[in-house]
Amino acid sequence: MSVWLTDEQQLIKDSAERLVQNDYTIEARQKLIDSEEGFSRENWATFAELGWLGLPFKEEHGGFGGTGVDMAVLMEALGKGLVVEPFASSVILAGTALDLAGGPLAERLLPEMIAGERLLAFAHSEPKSRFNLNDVAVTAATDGDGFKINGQKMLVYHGGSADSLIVSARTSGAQRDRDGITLFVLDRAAEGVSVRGHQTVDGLRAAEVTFTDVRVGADAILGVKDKGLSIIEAVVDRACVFFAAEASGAMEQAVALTVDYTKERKQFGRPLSSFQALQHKMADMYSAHQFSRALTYRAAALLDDCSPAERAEAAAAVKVKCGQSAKLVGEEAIQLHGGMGMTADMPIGHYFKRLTMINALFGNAQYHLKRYTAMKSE
Amino acid sequence: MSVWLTDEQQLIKDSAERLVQNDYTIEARQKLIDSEEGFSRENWATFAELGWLGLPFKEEHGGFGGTGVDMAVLMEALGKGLVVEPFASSVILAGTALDLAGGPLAERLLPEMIAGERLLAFAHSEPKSRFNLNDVAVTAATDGDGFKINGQKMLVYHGGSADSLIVSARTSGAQRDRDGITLFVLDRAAEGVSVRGHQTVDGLRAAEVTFTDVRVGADAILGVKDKGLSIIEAVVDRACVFFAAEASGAMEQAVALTVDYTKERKQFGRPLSSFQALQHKMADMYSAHQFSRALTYRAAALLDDCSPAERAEAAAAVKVKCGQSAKLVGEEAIQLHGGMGMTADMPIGHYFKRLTMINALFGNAQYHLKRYTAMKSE
Amino acid sequence: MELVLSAEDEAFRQEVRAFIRDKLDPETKRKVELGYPLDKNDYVQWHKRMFEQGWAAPNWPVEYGGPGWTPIQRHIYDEELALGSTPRVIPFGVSMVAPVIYTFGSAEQKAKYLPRILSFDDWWCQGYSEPGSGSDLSSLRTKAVRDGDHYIVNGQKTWTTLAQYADMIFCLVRTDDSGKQQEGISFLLIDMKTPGISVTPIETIDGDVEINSVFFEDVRVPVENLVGEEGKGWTYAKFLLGHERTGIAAVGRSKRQLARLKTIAEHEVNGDITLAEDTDFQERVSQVEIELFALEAMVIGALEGEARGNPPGPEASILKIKGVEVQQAITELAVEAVGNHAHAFAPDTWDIHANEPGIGPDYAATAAPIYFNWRKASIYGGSNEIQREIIAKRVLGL
Amino acid sequence: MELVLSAEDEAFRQEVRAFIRDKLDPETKRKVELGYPLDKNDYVQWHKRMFEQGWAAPNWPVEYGGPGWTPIQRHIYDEELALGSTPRVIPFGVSMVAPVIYTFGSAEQKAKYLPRILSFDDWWCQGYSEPGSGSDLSSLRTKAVRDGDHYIVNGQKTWTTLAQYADMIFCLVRTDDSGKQQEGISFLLIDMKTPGISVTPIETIDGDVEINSVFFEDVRVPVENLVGEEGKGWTYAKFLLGHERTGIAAVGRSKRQLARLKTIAEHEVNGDITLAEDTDFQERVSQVEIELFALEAMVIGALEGEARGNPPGPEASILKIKGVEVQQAITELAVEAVGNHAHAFAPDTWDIHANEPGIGPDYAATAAPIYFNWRKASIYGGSNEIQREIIAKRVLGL
Repeated sequence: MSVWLTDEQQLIKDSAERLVQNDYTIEARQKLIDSEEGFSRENWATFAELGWLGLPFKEEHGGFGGTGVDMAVLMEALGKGLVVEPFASSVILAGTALDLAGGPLAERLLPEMIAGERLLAFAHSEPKSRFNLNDVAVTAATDGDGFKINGQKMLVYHGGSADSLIVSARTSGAQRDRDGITLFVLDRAAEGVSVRGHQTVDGLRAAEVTFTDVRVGADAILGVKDKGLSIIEAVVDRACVFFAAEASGAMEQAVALTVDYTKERKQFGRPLSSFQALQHKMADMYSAHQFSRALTYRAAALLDDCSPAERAEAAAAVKVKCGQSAKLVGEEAIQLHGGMGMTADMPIGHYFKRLTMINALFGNAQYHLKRYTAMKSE
Repeated sequence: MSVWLTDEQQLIKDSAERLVQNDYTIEARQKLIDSEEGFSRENWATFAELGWLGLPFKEEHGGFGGTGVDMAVLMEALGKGLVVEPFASSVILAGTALDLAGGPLAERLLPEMIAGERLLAFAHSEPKSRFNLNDVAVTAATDGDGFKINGQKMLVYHGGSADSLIVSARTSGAQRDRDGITLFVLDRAAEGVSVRGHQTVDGLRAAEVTFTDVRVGADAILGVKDKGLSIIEAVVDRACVFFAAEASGAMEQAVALTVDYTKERKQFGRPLSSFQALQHKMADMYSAHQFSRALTYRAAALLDDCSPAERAEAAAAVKVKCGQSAKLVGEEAIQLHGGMGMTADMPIGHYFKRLTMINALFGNAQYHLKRYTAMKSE
Repeated sequence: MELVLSAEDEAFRQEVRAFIRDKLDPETKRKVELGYPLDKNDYVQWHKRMFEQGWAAPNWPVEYGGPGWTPIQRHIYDEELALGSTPRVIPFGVSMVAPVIYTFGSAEQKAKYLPRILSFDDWWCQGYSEPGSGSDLSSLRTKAVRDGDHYIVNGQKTWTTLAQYADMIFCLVRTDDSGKQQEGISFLLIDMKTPGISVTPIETIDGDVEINSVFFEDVRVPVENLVGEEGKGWTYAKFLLGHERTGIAAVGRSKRQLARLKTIAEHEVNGDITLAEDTDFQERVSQVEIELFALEAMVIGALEGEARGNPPGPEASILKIKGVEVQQAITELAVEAVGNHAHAFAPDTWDIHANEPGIGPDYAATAAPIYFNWRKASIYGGSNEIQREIIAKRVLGL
Repeated sequence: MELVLSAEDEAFRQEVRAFIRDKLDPETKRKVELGYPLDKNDYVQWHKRMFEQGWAAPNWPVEYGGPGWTPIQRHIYDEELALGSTPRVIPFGVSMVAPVIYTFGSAEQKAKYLPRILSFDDWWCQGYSEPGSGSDLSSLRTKAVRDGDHYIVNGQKTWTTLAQYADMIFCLVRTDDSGKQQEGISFLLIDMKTPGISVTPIETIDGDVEINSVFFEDVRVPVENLVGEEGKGWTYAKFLLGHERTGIAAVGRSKRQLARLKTIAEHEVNGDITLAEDTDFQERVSQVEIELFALEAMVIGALEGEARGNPPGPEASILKIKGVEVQQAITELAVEAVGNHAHAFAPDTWDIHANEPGIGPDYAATAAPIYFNWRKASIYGGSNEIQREIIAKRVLGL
């Protein structure tokens, strides 16, 4: 009822949904999760062919100049299949950082990424930083013409597979100063970079990355020295909206799976779907998804042309609504699936887990409600 | 399931419930509300005869030395009938202040109140004080041997009918200092005391009371000069628990009325009570009441022997649980009564309104959640 | 997170805003701002101003006097009316009976009633609910028996808003008892001055007397007052329910109430700070604001769909539920915001010309009564439970 | 808001506390504290310690080996076990099948099984749920056909917790198809080593393999393993459901988890402050704490009632619902508390002797899996929906 697509957007949606429907059964996905890298390089090549990897980027960086809504459409479709490929890390996080910063590094690396030839990862969160984007303890000390990087990053999505890492490090100031954060581009294979990959509870891959006297030249700086935070904030705000779009796809699927399951499953001689108390719960799930979706698309439309303050406010609002909806839809979906919903063989649990972690990512609904409130009262 | 009474408590309960059942139909109550004073002096005399007015007080003050649980039992029973007599103002608020402070004023006034011959009121809240008990702008300036009181109090329950007022005023310090607040006992008829009575949305009476150069002697001080706050806090904490007991009675009745109504009322050819979605709501109402009641009685038992900190914590916890339960029970009761619940002729709306205002009184559930949290982290 | 409008729509918004600024009576505006009761004249005068402007019936086809606006413009208009503290549009004529008349009515009915609805020369009220019906509307029992060229109507309607001011009432009546409950219902237009009609006010829990019972005792209604076919009344009632689904979300009204809530918070002191600086309270305000943004996004989407020829179907029930949730949440926060001032009940002072000042600040006077009153919103117009039924059955296919 | 205990009860509490301090294996305790999986030996060893102390079966009558405690003492014991980070008591023997055996079983059954339950020489599991039954338990289809002095059992049980460790299983089986669904169910005790039984683990969404399917293929069970009368199994099952209603509230466990949550909050840094100093987060903790106090007050009341000969009836369903709500709320707050550390999934490191260190702080390792796992609590043992049905039907008479 709330989102009307252009023909181009409908094409993106159709092709992504088709891929998801064909290649993303829960069994197929589980095989990818259990594989070495946790995703399919073949799928990745397909993503590149379909032009998805360049969708949001400026044409000067080899992209297709897609809008915020274009991206939301794609992410929503991918969310329906709980796609595990490193789209978020390469495109939404690291790719966007490159695109926004621009310069020779972006011009060199983005086209390779867009072509599917280079995986990127975004190394920003730290063990003690929580969700404070300006809390950076990793240091990049001046060292001759270049820098020497030390410290640890965590939850670097697909850090184990990435060819290049975008790393935030403190080049000046105190640990939580807004100024003094600089973005660097490093080879994952660079000396002193140690990557410990791991699974995530929602079927993805991430890594702890430790830097021990990693030497880089000044040409490794992405954007402007000491001024990395504004890019990081833009990346994360945009990501919040696009993850909400992914959540929208996952919620849609969770509602549909629940409706289908309750229609099939009989208890006390009747389908579960005939019990009014459960019907009303499903109506609430439907509603939660619909409103989260509407707000997400509204924010996605705003992304193309807004001030940083408007962007931050919209992202926070979306995180609140999406997080609360994801929790309601995910938890009720499991509840209505009963014991079956607790088993790993049923698809629903995987949606529930992803929805839970999208809420948690970059701070949950409560965190962003507080953030939103603080912004409004400034 | 959760509260087991002694024989004496059962007697209190039975006699109060009998009175409520006989004399407190909604029509009878409405007549009292519409009367000059808003309550029945005859009922008041009965309360005195039954010994209720002296229940919580020390024997040295003419009371019966009842326990916190005794009081909860009585208040719960009165809550079932939404009793409008000035029990809270005379006994729970002003009476307790006298009892706790002691001294000649208590020895003189309490027996009269207990005998039903003197009504009391507690004048503490001010237009700008909100729920901060230490926020007192009314002044009592030294004036010869005595004091000169100036300023305004609000929401003085039954201030229009009271013979004596217990008034808090600032004798030293700044508006929100904890020290420097002194309690005075004034005649309502004293010169310079102006009382503007009004109805409350939940069927009670209260007053705005303005003091203009009201002169009192030092013998009007209740308790210790500058040290009134500890008594005020004790009075209000205890009142929070006893109002929660009243709310418990009102909730019990609201649940029962709703169950009865839905059994009678037919829609789509079936009683409303046969619809599962409504059944589950009533189960939640029942549960909310039960847990609020259990916590209230637990806190009431604590009141007899605890430190001020324990008392404050218990009162805050009760306000949280009671307020949230009252809101749920009240709102759902109206919802399940449908259009009929919105009409003043049906009893349920009156329960809803009283429950709403008990939540609001002295700060709602959210306020006390914050207060509780602050106390815990000290 | 403001809506991005086209330059044209933005210009339209400014035009509406200027109209309200110029034409709304300041005393009426003040009453609306304070939540004080309005008298009949406040409504009538404002409706007539809209009529003079040609803006009295945004939802009507141009041929009957509608202004020919786009769905978005209609939304902007509604929103500005609400933000501008105008008296609410009495919907029974312009939004409810009129679409039934111009869609199903006779040429004579159109000619007779539509102009007087447009000019607000007739105040209409709605005769749907009955004691005992409620959510199960089609169980109604008011009877209309044919007697020559009249129907004789007997029965009782209830929950009839502002019937005391009404010139006309549209009624669902039972003309046939024999078939299914929904069959045998007819749609009658009845002059309130017809002998045998009496109106009794019903006091609601907020102390208001806005709703009424309307009694019919051998009321003779000319057969030409039957709309459409006898026995098809249920169809028209359902058509009406489906009409203007997006308006029920009341986005504009909630925006104004939210703005008012923020003003209250700036005036209420809590220790060293105002309530506007109280993070805890403000987080609850933020939550409502975010819900309202989501609601608005959904409404705009539905309007865009309408403009594309895809009006919302039963899924619009979620607009009603969410709209009401937002409205009720705001009334509840208002009670919280005014603190101890929520308790006093002094309706005599709810008047800008009252002899006595109010008890406490004027913004606090009606906070609790409005909260009480607004509980009705999740009951009428299809209760929240009925809306969930619609979603479960007609959207999810359960 | 601590409970006020008699001096006697307080002394008892100290005695229990000392016992746990002296006898609980420190490695087991550490695993429980961290939410790491326990192995069979952790459970068995601890059960045997309780047995040696004479405290293995607080709920049993003294004649069969119970300690003769008051209801309050049993509550204190349960609470101290939980607060002391002991392995949870495996309830299937001591709390579930044993009361059925000593109430309805034969003298031989009592003599044979009760001592081995008490000493934990037999690990029992529960054969109730089946694929397709669920909340509608009595629709079960596992069949037991009489063949001389044996029953031949065929069918499948599922959701069988820790069946992989079990020596014995108690089963509801269908011995008669002809009557009402609840009739024709019998209660059988089956040795897990009997030929024809196979156990298959079921992976749950948290990655755990604690539950199982148990398959029966022509399993021969001696008729002396039938408890009570054939066809009366449903009565015994209901008796069992009514047993120990207060324990399901898990007050002690929630207290420990809440304490652990507070410890996590002290370790998690949020900018300049720890999460323990974050008012917003702490308010959510306070809310749960207050719910837990209310729950405890209700449980104590129910225990007092039991001591007075008034054990709780169907209204105890609210203890299950609230107990689960509290437990689930705590698991959710733990996920929030650990922030970004909630994402990593490295079960190989959930072992105090693991070769590799965990990803992130040890207290964070299982926060999300425990949250996922604990969704089961509102499903099993009568889902929250079933509990609401019980309240609606059997308490409110709807």
